[in-house]
Amino acid sequence: APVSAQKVVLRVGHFPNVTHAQALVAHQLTRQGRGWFESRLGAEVVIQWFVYNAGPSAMEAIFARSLDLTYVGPNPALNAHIKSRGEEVRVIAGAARGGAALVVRGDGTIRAPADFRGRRIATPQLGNTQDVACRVWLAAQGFRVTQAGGDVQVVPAANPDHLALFQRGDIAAAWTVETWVSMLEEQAGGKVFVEERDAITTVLASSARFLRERRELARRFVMAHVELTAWLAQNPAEAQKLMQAELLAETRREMPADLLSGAWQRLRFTTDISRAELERLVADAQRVGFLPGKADVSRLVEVP
Amino acid sequence: MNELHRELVNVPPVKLTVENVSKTFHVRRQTVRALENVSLTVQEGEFVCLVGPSGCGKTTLLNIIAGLEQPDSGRVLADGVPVTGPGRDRMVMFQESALFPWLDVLGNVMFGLKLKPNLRHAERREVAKFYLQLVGLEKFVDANIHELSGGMKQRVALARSLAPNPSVLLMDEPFGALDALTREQLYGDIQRIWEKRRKTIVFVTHNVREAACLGDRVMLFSPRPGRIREEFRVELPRPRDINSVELAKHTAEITRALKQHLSSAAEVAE
Amino acid sequence: MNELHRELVNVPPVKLTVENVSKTFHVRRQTVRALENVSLTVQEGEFVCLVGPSGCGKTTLLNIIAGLEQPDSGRVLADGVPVTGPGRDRMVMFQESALFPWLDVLGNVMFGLKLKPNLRHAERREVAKFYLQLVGLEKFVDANIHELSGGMKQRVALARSLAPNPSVLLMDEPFGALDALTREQLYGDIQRIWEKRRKTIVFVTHNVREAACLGDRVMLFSPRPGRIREEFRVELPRPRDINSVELAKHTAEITRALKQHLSSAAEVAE
Amino acid sequence: MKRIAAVGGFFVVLILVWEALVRFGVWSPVLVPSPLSVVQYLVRAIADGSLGQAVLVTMRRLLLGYVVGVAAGLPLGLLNARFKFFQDTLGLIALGLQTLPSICWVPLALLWFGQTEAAMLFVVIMGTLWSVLIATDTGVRHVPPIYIRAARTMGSRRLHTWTRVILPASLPFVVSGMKQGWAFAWRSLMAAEVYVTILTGFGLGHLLHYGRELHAMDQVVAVMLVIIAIGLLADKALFSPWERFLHQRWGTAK
Amino acid sequence: MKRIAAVGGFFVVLILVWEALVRFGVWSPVLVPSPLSVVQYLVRAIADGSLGQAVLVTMRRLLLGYVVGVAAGLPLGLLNARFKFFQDTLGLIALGLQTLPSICWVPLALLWFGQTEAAMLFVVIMGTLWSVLIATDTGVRHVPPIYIRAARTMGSRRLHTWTRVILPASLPFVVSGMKQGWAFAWRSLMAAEVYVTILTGFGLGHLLHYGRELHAMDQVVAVMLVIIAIGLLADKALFSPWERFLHQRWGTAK
Ligand SMILES: Nc1ncnc2c1ncn2[C@@H]1O[C@H](COP(=O)(O)OP(=O)(O)OP(=O)(O)O)[C@@H](O)[C@H]1O
Ligand SMILES: Nc1ncnc2c1ncn2[C@@H]1O[C@H](COP(=O)(O)OP(=O)(O)OP(=O)(O)O)[C@@H](O)[C@H]1O
Ligand SMILES: [Mg+2]
Ligand SMILES: [Mg+2]
Repeated sequence: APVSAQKVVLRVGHFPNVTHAQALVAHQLTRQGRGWFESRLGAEVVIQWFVYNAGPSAMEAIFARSLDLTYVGPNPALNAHIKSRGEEVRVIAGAARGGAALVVRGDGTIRAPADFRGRRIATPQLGNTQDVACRVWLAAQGFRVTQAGGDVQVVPAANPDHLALFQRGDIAAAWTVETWVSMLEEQAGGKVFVEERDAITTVLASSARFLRERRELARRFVMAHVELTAWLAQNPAEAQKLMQAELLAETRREMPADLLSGAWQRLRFTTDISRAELERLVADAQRVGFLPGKADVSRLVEVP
Repeated sequence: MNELHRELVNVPPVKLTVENVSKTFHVRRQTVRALENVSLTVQEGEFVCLVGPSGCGKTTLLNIIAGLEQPDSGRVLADGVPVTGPGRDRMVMFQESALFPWLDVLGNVMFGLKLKPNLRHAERREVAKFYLQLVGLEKFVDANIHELSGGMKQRVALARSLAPNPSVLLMDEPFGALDALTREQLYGDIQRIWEKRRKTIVFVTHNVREAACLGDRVMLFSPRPGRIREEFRVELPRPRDINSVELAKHTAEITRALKQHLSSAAEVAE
Repeated sequence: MNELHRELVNVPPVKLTVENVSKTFHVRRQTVRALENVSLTVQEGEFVCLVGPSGCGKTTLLNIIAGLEQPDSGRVLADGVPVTGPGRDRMVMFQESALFPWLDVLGNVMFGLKLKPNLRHAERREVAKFYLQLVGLEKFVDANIHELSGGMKQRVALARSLAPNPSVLLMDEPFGALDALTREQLYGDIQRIWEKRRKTIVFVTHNVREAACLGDRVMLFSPRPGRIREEFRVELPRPRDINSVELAKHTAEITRALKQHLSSAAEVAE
Repeated sequence: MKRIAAVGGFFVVLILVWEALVRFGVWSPVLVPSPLSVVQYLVRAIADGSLGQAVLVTMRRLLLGYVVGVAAGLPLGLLNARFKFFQDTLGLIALGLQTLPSICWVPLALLWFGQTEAAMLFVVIMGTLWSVLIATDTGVRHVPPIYIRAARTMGSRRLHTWTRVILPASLPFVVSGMKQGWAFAWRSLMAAEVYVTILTGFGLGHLLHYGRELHAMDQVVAVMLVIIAIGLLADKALFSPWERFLHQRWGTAK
Repeated sequence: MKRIAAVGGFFVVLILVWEALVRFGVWSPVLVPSPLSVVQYLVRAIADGSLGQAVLVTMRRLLLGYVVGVAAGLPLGLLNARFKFFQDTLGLIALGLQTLPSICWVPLALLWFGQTEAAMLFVVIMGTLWSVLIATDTGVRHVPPIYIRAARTMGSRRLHTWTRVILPASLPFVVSGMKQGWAFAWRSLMAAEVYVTILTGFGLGHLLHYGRELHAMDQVVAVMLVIIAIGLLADKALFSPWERFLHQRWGTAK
């Protein structure tokens, strides 16, 4: 729709994932003409939603100045922050925790961590939150893992492909995130082997420029986001319905309600964020070789 | 050495008989009568030249003698035996482009020899070198074809045709694309080689002087339909010089006849 | 029509003077003395032929006269004016390949005319067609170059050289790649055109008979270093027939001289 | 006539056998779509405009990028052929970048231009430019010097010689370079469309990609057919006229 | 000597200016990596073996698929040239599939073969096969009939004529078709590696893709350089000998 000169356009990104529940709900409400953010930010603000399927492309969009805010995993955000020497990206709020797990095949090939030697583990994407977590965990078990090989092969593959790979036995396990964790359990007999219930899964990130130039707007957006997060916790049924509609619109595939509610159990929606936690993630990423040795994250978290 | 020896001695030349040969081509509903009732006898060891303007069927006749094409009617006999297909006893030498560019000079001359059984590799090399020496190219054994001048190319082609030791040599305007100086040299060479190796030769050209210089007999062709119109016997001593005054007289005589036939053919056509 | 008329009348022929011209080529540390102190005078409207074996510097001399190359020393005068670069008063006709394949016949002949100002397009077409008619190709105005036979190509090249109405025509073995019959026709044509349009012509060839047939004078070149060795005046009536007996005599005389110079050159070299 | 019938028969039988194999379950429809379903998808996609839209988006990208690539490649190729220094520097770079599959530019293009048309154009240009540049350079080098001398004696100088002699004389090379550039551009655009989502328009590559995501093999095969058809048509429309001209004028083989 | 110095100087200055632009923040390091960081990445990736591993995986796929493609394309091309029926059916299919960017086969290949080497090989083969087939066909059609007649008079027949005359005579076409096939195969393999994850090995395309995912532009540019180097080397190793042979024997232009 054409936008008149006085209006402020806010460009917000997210993924079509349950872990981006706030965005899914708000996007759906925008579609229905009763926008959550619109109603709280004022009539002059227009929200444009953009759907990305992975963190890096959302971050690229921020680099390319075509996005102001986005829901994203913490690792892509801090990766982008560090690679741009702290110039481009900020984390302005938390969004979701938990929901990620290492799921192994139910056929009993993996009983102990040592059984992973020589096997393949799928992760959603190289360098994303689950991928780093997986590599860190493997390193803690004493395995050597590189980008292209190692004692255990970590295979970044698109989430939708995991199920088929898992069923065919091409991978022994997958370190992934809801709803795929539930899907692997229900449809492929997978068993959760490791679960990090408190790990940060989604954050709200902003372009540094947006924060600089429209700090007040950013602050009000975060407030609305906090409000929305609280609403989610109180209205899970309605939220799930809205999400289901939104996922159908974006992926053209029906998300089964039981899958959604199963995933919901493992997720915790909270806006807490602490620099210490993010610094630990940075250290993890450094340990697995995705970040250079010297990284300054003092400016990463900036709550407006 | 026995096989090799047999390769290098002269084979007895062969008598060719062309009996009432006709040939018609059909191209896109057009019919071209390339040859009509052509008869011709070439004696053993004779050098016969066919002269005529472009398109009169000289190449067609040569191809039929070679066995590369079949006549519609009539037949060709080599020493009384009907010709049914190409054979190593009748080698053809084409215009320039028939040498194989992917082989070097030796490879080209060896090509036909390799298809002869009961010769060892070393013997084949020796035969090939013998003929390359005969045409004066012993130093260019390893040269690539495109590096040779036009005249050298035709020398290689000549060596290639001679190498399988055929009794008949069929030459289709072999010097057509060469310049005058080179051609003069080759006239000398071909006469020398012919005297030495005694082949039956049918030589196609549309250069009357060339025909008079080389042939024992010159057969005059005229086109549409292709027919032999007249025959001239050239009885000058050999080797003949292309620039000699007597040759010029013969040439003038044949040219006159040629022009007359052409104009009468043109009249018929009108 | 005034401009057009001026285009089609004969321009007065020009006298060429070559004075002590020398030229050396340096290729990869080798030095080739292509021309050494060559002097030559060509009278207005004279037809001079340069004959000599390959590599004796004939093309080099022609290029220097054309202004396409500069001599190391000496100079060339056209009607007393020093030549400094190519000019439309001295047109060059090369061997076969110099016609432009991306233009049709008319386009090729028009190429030079388009570079002449103060002519209108229609006038240019008329001039081009006039010359195509002169060489007997009026029916092939729209033909593509590759569709022409070798002889027709050289006719187009001749028309292209004549079209800008130069006073000097420089011809570098224009018939070298043609067959004998075609060549004979062209000998007739070039003599006819020369008589009509009266140009000063320098004609390079290594065919002695050709030189004797066409030239008022024949200059004999010998190579390494390139020099004019001897000069023959041919005083036969025109048009001359390439097959005539008197011509054969002149040819034999020049050939003898040529062979002698070549062998003496060879001796010097040894 | 008989030949056409035989060939037609062959293709009809081929399609019938294929349909039968799918229908009787020898081939699973998830692995191979039936010809009928492919046709049905095509009809649907044409009717609802999604196919037309995608074709439009893809062709716009391709043609625009290609024109820019050729327009830049030609003069750069001429410069390369004319000046030693260009040849030693730009020529060397061109040689390297020509061997680089232009899909490799995608990450940088996305960063530099964002997920926009410009990124796609950049990839298409990189596919075209170097082939055209190198072909022009080679073509100019292969112009027989005698053409230039002939032109000079007729009074042609500098710019006239370049535009009226050297450029047309190198046309056979230039056209074949343009053809190669087209093939590379077409391939890289398809790859780029499949690989990245561009916010400003969905092309044929996206349709193909979505077909895969939705396990809609009929869509995948139908889009492949459309891509083939466009490739053949483009060849006919863009290069056949040039090649016919070359064939007529130069007498080069078709 | 002077020329080499000038060219060397040009490239040194180019790199220094680039480094300076990044270092002084004119170009952001997320958009353009500094030359130094590219070199550092290369050193690291060579040291930890990941680059060598990726090159190996990619080259294995490429060479294997290419060899299969050529081995199938040559005889099919000969059949095409020999039999009218093949030409009317297979020839037509080949013409269509040659214009299809072989990346379009990826969705089907993944379904048919899973995320395995076989899928990659299939894509490479589809890139090679049709070019080689069509070039062989064209080459055979362009063999001057006089070669065949000359061979026949010397006693060459059937198979001997095919292997010793027709095939070598069409070599210039075959080699250029093989070259085109190589270019297409190389491009499609890169695109496929970037686009899909294959469980059995990570190639250069994956490294490039990962570079993008990690916003590691030094990795992206370094992998691009490696891809260029491999492209140039492959050209040298695979085609230069043939082209030198053709150049020597045929006297065709280099
Ligand atoms: N394979 C063919 N198919 C159709 N027509 C042919 C074929 N070969 C020859 N002709 C026709 O037959 C006639 C005689 O051709 P041929 O090649 O024998 O002439 P020629 O005397 O050798 O001419 P040239 O001196 O030009 O070589 C010509 O009109 C030619 O067009
Ligand atoms: N551009 C050049 N660079 C180097 N050497 C040259 C050049 N042009 C001619 N030459 C040399 O100068 C000598 C004379 O050459 P030129 O072309 O004038 O001979 P020519 O008499 O025309 O020979 P031909 O009859 O073969 O045409 C030859 O030895 C040739 O190698
Ligand atoms: Mg003939
Ligand atoms: Mg010369």
